Amino acid sequence: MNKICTGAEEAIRDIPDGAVLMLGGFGLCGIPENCISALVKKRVTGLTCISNNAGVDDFGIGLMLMQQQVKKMISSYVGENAEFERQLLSGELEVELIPQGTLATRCMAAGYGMPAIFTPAGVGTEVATGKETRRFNGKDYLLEYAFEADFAIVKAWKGDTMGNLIYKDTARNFNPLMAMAGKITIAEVEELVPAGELDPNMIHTPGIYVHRIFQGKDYEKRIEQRTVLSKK
Amino acid sequence: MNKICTGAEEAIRDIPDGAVLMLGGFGLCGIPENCISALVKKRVTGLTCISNNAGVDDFGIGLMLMQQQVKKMISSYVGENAEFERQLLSGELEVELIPQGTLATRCMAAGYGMPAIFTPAGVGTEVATGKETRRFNGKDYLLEYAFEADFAIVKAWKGDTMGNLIYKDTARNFNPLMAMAGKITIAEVEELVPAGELDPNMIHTPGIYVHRIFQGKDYEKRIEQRTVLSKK
Amino acid sequence: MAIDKNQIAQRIARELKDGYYVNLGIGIPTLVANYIPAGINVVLQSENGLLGMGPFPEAGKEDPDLINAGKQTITTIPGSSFFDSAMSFGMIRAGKVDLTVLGAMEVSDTGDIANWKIPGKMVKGMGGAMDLVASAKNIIVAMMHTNPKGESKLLPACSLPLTGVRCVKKVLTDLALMDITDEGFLLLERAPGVSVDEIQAKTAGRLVVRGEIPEMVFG
Amino acid sequence: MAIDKNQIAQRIARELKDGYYVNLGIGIPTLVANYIPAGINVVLQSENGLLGMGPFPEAGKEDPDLINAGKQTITTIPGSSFFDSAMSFGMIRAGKVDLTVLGAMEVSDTGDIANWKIPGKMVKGMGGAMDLVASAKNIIVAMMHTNPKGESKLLPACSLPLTGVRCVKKVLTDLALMDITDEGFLLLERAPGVSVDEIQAKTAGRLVVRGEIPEMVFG
Repeated sequence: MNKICTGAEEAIRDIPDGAVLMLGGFGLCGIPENCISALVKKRVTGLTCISNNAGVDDFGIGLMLMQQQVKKMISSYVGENAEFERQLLSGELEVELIPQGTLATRCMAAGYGMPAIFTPAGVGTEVATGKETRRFNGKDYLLEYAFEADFAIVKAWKGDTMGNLIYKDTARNFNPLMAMAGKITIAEVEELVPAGELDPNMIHTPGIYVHRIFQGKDYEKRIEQRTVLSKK
Repeated sequence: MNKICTGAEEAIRDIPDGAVLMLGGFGLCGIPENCISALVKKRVTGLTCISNNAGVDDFGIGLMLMQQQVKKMISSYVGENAEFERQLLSGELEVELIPQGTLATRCMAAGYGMPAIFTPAGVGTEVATGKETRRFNGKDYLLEYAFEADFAIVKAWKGDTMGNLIYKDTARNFNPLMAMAGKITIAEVEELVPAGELDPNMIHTPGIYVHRIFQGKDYEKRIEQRTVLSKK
Repeated sequence: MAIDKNQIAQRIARELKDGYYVNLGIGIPTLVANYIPAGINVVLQSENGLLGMGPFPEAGKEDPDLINAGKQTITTIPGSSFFDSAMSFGMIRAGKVDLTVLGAMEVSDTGDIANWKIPGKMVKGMGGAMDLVASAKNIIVAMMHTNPKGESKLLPACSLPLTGVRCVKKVLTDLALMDITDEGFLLLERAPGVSVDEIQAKTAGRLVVRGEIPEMVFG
Repeated sequence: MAIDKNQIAQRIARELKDGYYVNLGIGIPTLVANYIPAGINVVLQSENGLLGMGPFPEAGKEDPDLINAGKQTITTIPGSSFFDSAMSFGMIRAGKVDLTVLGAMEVSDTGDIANWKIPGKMVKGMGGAMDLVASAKNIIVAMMHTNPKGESKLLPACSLPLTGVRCVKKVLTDLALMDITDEGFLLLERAPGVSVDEIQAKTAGRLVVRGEIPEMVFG
C-alpha cells in the first residue's frame, strides 16, 4: 500500500482531457494550489470542475480558466473573475450554479453511498426547474443527486502516509466532502507525517477515502478580502 | 446562555412519561451511564428508546427494562439480555429492529435537516416490507425517514461550557449522530472545561446541537467481552 | 429622516436574544455584530464552516485559513468550532440557527425574496442564500426601502428571479420595520421623522397600518 | 478431511491483496486477521467506527472505550482513525471497503444470504449485517458446509429470512471453496482429502464441477 507521491505532477499524472474534477476550497481558502499549478502546466483541457468557486483571474481555478482548460464549472458562486465572465458571456464556458449547501451535500452523499438527497434549497425558484419535488411533513424538498468525480483534489493541513487528513480552521470547508466523493482522491498537505503521528480521534478524513497524498510546497495562501480592525 | 447542569437529575428533570429518547452508545461502550441511572431513579415510564443496543440485564438500558420503563425499543441488535427477551416474548415490550447503518443515517438525517435518505440495506428482505423502493443507477434503495427524538442523551469524553463535545475512540459511535437529532440534547461528559480550552478544529459535535451539559461521575465503563492476547 | 446602515444594524441587534445562534449575511447584516447588546451572548455562524466568529483581526494577524462567508479575514471567540460545509448547511437545514439576517434586492408582501440574480446582468451565483432562506426559522431582511432609481423594493410579487418562497418574517429598511403577515407588510416602527405616508408611498406591496406607529429610538 | 476454522481463516487470508480495506465479521471471519500473509498490508475496518484495528490487548491493557463490532476489547495500529457510525456505514455503502468476510446460516446458489434470524427463536437483530451485504463490492462467506443436523447450508433458495439478495461472491466452507456464478456454486477447491462426490452430496443448490478440482494446500 503506497499512497505517497513525490509531488503534484505525479499525483495528477493520469488526469485526462475531459475529466470530471472536484476541487476543494471556499474562495481562495483551502484550495489545492500545488495540483492546480500542475494542471495548468500539464494543460489538460475539456475539464468539468465541481468547486464552490472559480478562483480569481490570476489565482486558483482562475489560472485554468485563463488557459481555457475548463469546459464546464459547477459552482455556487463565481463572482470576482473577469475572464470567467468573458468566457461565460461568449459561450466558451458552460456554468451550472447550484446552492452551496446542495453542492456540499451532493458531495457527501457520494461519499456515503447515498444516490440522492432531499433539500428545501431552491424550492419555488429556477433551481427547481425540471427537478422532482416531494413534500415531507408539509414542507417541499427537491430531490438532488449525488455528485461523483473522476478525481477529487483536496488540500489538507496535515496528512499521514495512510492518507488520513486533518484540516485547519475554515480551510476545511468542502475538502473533506470532496475527498469522499472521488473515484480517485488526491490530497496535498502542508505537512506529511508517518502513520501513527496523528491522533486517531482527530482525523477529519479517514485514509480509506484517499488514494494519493503528497506534501505540497510554496503555498501562497492568498487572501481575497483582507479585513482588519480599524484603529481606534 | 447557560447550558450547564449540576448533574444527571437536573439534566433529565423534564423528561416525561411516554417520551421518545435517543441514547448513544454501542453495546456498553460510550453509553450515558449517569443519565440512565437518573432515569431509573426517576422511574419515568412508557418510553420509546432509540439505541443501537438494549444493554445487558444489569447495566445500561437493561436497568430501565428491568423496571419496565420502556414501552418500545428501536435498535439494530438486542442480544445478551434475558429480561429483554422475556418482555418481548410476553408482549410487554415492542421492538423494531433496523439495520445499524440505517439507524445511524436516520439520526444524522435529522441533524442535517434531511427528511429521508436512501439506503440499499434491507432491500429484498423483510425490512423492506411496506417501504418505498427506488432504483438509482440499476441498484435498488429503500426510502427511510429521519429519526427525531424528544430528548437525545449522549456521552462524550470532553465537553465545554458552550456544549462542544469530543469523543474518545470507539465510544464515539452513535453519540454525535444522536446529539444532532434531539429536540433537546443532553450531554454527559467525563471532563467539562471552560469555553476556549478545546481545540476548535477537533470538535466532533459543535455546541449548537447541545442544549444541556454536565460532568458525569463514577463511570463504571463495563466491558462486555473482555478479550486479551493469549500468552505465548 | 431615513436611518443609515449602522442604525439598521443597531435596530436589528435588538432582535437578538441571549443564547441565539445567528447567521449574518454579507453587507449591512455583517454590521449587526458591532451592536450586540450588553449581557446578551450570541454565537455567530459563518456558513463556510464556523460557529463562534469573532471580530476582524488586528492588522498583521490575518490568517488566510480563517475567513468568513464574505471571504473576509476574521477571528474566533473562545468556544468556537470548525466543521465542513455539509455539516454547516446541515445545521442550517435542521433549523438549529435561531436567526438569519440577510440583504435583498426585492421582498414580496408574502415573504418571497429575490437577492441573487438580475437577468441580463452577469450572474454570480446564489452561494448559500437559497439554503439559508429555505431553512431558517426566522429571517430578517435588512435593505434599503427603494432602489437607486427610487422604485420600491417591497412588492406585491418579486420581479426578479426568486431566492426563496414565503420565507421572510421581518423586513427592516432605512424607513421602516415591518412584519410579514397574511395581510402583507405590517408596519411596526418608523424611522425617526419618517411619516407613514412616505412609507406608504414607497411601498408597492400591501402595507398594513394599524393604529399609532412608533418611531425607532436610537441611544 | 474437512478443514477446521483456523484453516478456513488461513485460506480466506490468501484472498487479501496489499492495500485492501477489509471488514471481518464476528466468529470465523475474525480469525482471518491472524493469517495475513507477510508483505501484505491490509487495514481492518470495524463498523462501530474504526479503521486500523489491531490485535487484542495484553492482559491489563483493555480499554472499555476501544472495542470492535463484536464488543471485544481490541487495540489499534499506527495510522488508525475513529469516526461515527454514519461515516462508518457511509464508507461501507460507498463501496470503499474492498472485502467483507462474514458467516452465514444459509447461502443460495444465486448469492442470497440468510444470517440474522430464525423464526420462532429469539430474534437478536441484524446489527450491521444488512448494510454490509447490501453494499460490499466483494463478499466472502465463511461457514460450515452443513448444519449440526447434517443438512446442507448451500441451497437453491434460502429457507430462512434473508439478510441480502444476490450479494455473496464466494463461499468457503469446511469442505470447499466456491464462486457464485450465474450457473450456481462453481467449485474451485476441495478441502484436503474431501471428494467431489461428498461436496456434491452435501450441496443442495446447483453445484458446477468443471474439470479437475485441486485440493487446498496448507503450509
